[in-house]
Amino acid sequence: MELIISIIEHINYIAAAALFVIGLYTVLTHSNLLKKVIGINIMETSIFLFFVSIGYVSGGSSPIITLGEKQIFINPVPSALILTGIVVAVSITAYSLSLIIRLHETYGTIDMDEIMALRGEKS
Amino acid sequence: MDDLIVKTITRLIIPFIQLYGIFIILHGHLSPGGGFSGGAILGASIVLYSLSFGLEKASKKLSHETSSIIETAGILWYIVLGLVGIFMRGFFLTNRGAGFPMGEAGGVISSGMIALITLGIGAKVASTMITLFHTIIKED
Amino acid sequence: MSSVHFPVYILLILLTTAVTIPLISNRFKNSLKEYIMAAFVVSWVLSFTTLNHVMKNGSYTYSFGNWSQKIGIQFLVDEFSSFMTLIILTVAFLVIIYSLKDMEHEIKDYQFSSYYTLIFLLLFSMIGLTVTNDMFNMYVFMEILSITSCGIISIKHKKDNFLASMRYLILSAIGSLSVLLGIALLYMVTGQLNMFEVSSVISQTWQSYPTNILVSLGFMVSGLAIKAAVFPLHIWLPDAHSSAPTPSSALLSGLVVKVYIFTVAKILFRIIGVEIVAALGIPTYLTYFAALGMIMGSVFAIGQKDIKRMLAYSSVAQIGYIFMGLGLATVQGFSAALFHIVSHALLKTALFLSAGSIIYQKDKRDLRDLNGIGYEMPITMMVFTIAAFGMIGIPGINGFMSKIYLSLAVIDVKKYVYLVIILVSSFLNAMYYLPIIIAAFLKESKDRKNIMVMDKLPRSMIYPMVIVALGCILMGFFPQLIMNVIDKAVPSFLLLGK
Amino acid sequence: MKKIFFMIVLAGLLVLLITSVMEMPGIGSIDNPAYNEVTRYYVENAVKDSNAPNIIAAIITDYRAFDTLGETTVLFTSIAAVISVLSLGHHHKEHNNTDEKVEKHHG
Repeated sequence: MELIISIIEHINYIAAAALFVIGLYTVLTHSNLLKKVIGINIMETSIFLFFVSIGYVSGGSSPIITLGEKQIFINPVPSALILTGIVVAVSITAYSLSLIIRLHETYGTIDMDEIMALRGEKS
Repeated sequence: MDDLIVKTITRLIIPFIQLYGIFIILHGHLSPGGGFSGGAILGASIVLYSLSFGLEKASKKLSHETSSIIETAGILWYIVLGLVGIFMRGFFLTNRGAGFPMGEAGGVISSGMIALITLGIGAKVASTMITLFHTIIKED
Repeated sequence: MSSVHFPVYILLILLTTAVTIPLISNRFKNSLKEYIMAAFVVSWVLSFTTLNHVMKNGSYTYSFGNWSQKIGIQFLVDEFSSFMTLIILTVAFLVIIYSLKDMEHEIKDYQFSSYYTLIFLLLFSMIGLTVTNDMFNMYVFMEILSITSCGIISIKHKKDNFLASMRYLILSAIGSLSVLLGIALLYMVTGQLNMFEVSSVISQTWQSYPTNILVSLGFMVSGLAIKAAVFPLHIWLPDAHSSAPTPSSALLSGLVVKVYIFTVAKILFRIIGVEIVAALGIPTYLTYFAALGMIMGSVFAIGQKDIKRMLAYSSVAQIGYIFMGLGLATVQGFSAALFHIVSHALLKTALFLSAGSIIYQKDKRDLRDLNGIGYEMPITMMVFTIAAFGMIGIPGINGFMSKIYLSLAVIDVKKYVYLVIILVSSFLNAMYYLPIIIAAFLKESKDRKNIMVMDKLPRSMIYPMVIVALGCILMGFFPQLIMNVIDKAVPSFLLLGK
Repeated sequence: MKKIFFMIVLAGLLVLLITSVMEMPGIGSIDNPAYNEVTRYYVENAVKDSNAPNIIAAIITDYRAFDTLGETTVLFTSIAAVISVLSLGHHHKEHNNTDEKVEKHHG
C-alpha cells in the first residue's frame, strides 16, 4: 500500500524515466533514421517533463508576480532552463533532418541497415 | 498548392498571427512568452505564407540576404547590450547596474535590458525559423 | 579595461567573428583570410595575458551581471582553464593557418564562409566549456560543440561524411541528453547549478541520497564517455575522424575530445569531489575501461589500411592513457593526464597534418602506397616520424615524458598491472607506426627512384606542421615548461573547497 | 535478439532510475530540496532587481543571461550547419551533380 502511494506521489518522475528509456530504446533498435531522430526527441521531452516536475509546488501558480495577496509560486529555475533546452532540441532536430535529406539523396534510402548493406557491397 | 480558399484565408489571417507574435515579444517581461515563443509565432506566419503561395514568392518577402543579416544582427545586438555593462564599470550583461532605463514595473517600456534583449531574440528566432524552413524545403 | 574581462572578450571576439564571417565573405571576399587571422591574433594575445595575470595574481571568478554565484552564471578563471584556453587557441591557430590552403582541395569555394563560421563557433564553445563554472551553461556549450563538430565533418559533401556525422550526431545527442538527465538529478538533490555550490551541498547531504547521486554521476560520466570516445563507446570516432577534412580531423582529435575530458574531470573532481567519487568507486571503473582502451585501440589500429583511420584508432588508445591518469584520482595521476592531454594534442595534430599533406600532394590514403615517400616529401615525413616516435615513447619527445609521468603515478598507487599495460600499449604503438616510417624511408617506390626532392606544398602548410613538431621536441626536452603550470593548476582543481 | 538484449538492459536502467527518484520527496512537496533559498531569492527579488513581473523572463535574460546568449548561438550554429550541409551554391549546382554521378558510376 505504501508503495502504491509512493508511486502515485512520484508518478511524474516515473513517467519521465519511462519516456527516457522508451526514447533510448527507439534510438538504439530502430534502423530508420527518422525514427532515431524521433527517439532523440522523446528523450528530450522526457527530460523536460522531469525538470518541470522538479519545479512544481502543489498549489503554486505560475511565476508571474501580480499585485495583491502573497501567493506560492512554483520554482521558476527549471522552467527557465527548459526554455533553453527546447531551443537546443530544435537545433539538433533541424540539423539531423538536413543530414537525413542528404543521406536520402546519396543512398536513396533512410534506413541505416540498408545503407550499411549498400556500403558493404561497395567495398 | 494553388487553392483560392487557402490563399484568401492565409492572406486574411497572417496579419493577426504577426500582430500576436509582436504582442508576445513586446510583453515578454510581463506575461508568459518572450523572444523565443513570439519569434516562433512570427516565423510561423511566413512559413504559412510560403506553404500557400510557394517558395518563390516567400523568398521575395524575406530574402536570404536579409535573414542572414538579421541573424548576425541579433547576436551582435545581444553582445553590444552586454558590453554596455562592462563600459559602465560593471560586468558583462549587467542590467540595473549598467544604467538601463528601468521604467515602472508592469509597463511595456520597463525592465531595461530584458525588453531590449527580448526584441533582438524575437527578430532572430523569427528569421531563423524561416531560414531553416526555406533551406530544408528548397531541396525538393 | 581591466584584464578581469579578458576571458569574456576572447569568447566575444570568437563569437563576433563567427557571426560576421557570412556577411564579410559576401561583400569583401578577398579579405576573409586576413579577418580570420586578425581575430585569432587578438584572442591569442588576450588569452596569453590572462594566463600571465592568473599566474601572477592567482585565480579569480567572473560573475555575469555581478550576481552572487548562487543566482548568476560564473566563470572560473584559474591556472587550469586559462592554460587550456591558451593551448586550444595555439593549436587551433596553427591548424587554421594550415587549413587556409588545404581546404581549397577539400571543399568548394562557396563553402568557405560556412566552414570558418563553424570553426569559430567550435572554438567559442570549447573555450566556454573550459572556463564555465555552471552546470547548465556547461550543457549549452556542449550542445554547440556537438553540432559544430558534426558540422565540420559534413562540410565535405561525400557519402562517408554524411553517414559519419549522422552517427556522430545521434550518439553525441544521446550523450548530451544523458548529461542533461544527470544535471537534472543533481539539481533535484541540490537546487543549485553553480559547481562550487553543488559540491558544498553534496558534501553535506550525499549520505541522504546515495542512489540518486550515483545514478546521476553514472549518467553524466557515461554520456561524456560517449563524446570522449572511451573504449567501448568509441564506435563513432574512426568514421568521423577519418572522413573529415584534415584540419577538422586535427581539431576533433587534438582538441574536441580533450575538452570533453576536462568536463569529465570537472564533474568528478569539482562538482562531486574526490572523496565521494572515490567512495563510490567510479575512478577504479574508469581505469579498467582506460586499460582496455589502451590495448584494444592499438590492436584495432594495427589492422587498418587507411592512414587517417589508423590515426583515429590510435586516438582511442591515447584517450585511454588520459583516462588512466584521471582514474587514479591522485595529484600525480591528474597532472600526468593533463600533461598527456597537451602532448597528445600536439602529437596528433602533427600526425594528422602530415597525413593530410600526403593526401594533398599525392592523393594517397592507403598505407601500402607510401613506399619511398620519405624521399618525395622529406619535411612532411620528418614531422610524421617525430610525432610517431612521440606516440611510441622514444626519449626526447613529449610522448616519452608523459608516459614517464603516468608510470610514476601508477607506481605511486602501487598498481603495477597498469605499468605492464602501458608497456604493452607502447609496443603495440610501435607495431603500427614503425612500418610506415620504414616503408617511407627505406623502401623503393614502384613509380620512381628514391631521389631526394623537396615537398611540393604551399608554405602555409609546411610551417604549421614544422612548428608543431618543434613544439613536441621542445616539450620533450623541457617538460618543466608545461609541468610548472600544471603543478599549479592541479591542486586548485583537486583540492577545491578544502 | 538485439531487441531483447536492449530491452533487458534498458529495463534495468529504468529500475535504477525509478529507485533513484523514489528517494526524493513527492511531486509538489515544498520540502523538495530544489525549492531552496535560491528559488526564494528569485521569487522575492525579481521585481525589485529588474522591474519585470515575469520571473522567468528575469531569469533567462537577466540573472542567467549568458545562457540565453549561448542559446541564440545554438540557433545560429544550427543554421550555419544546415546551410553548410544543404546549400549547393547557386552556380555550382550542375557541376556538383555531375561529380556525384561520376562517383556513383565508379562505386
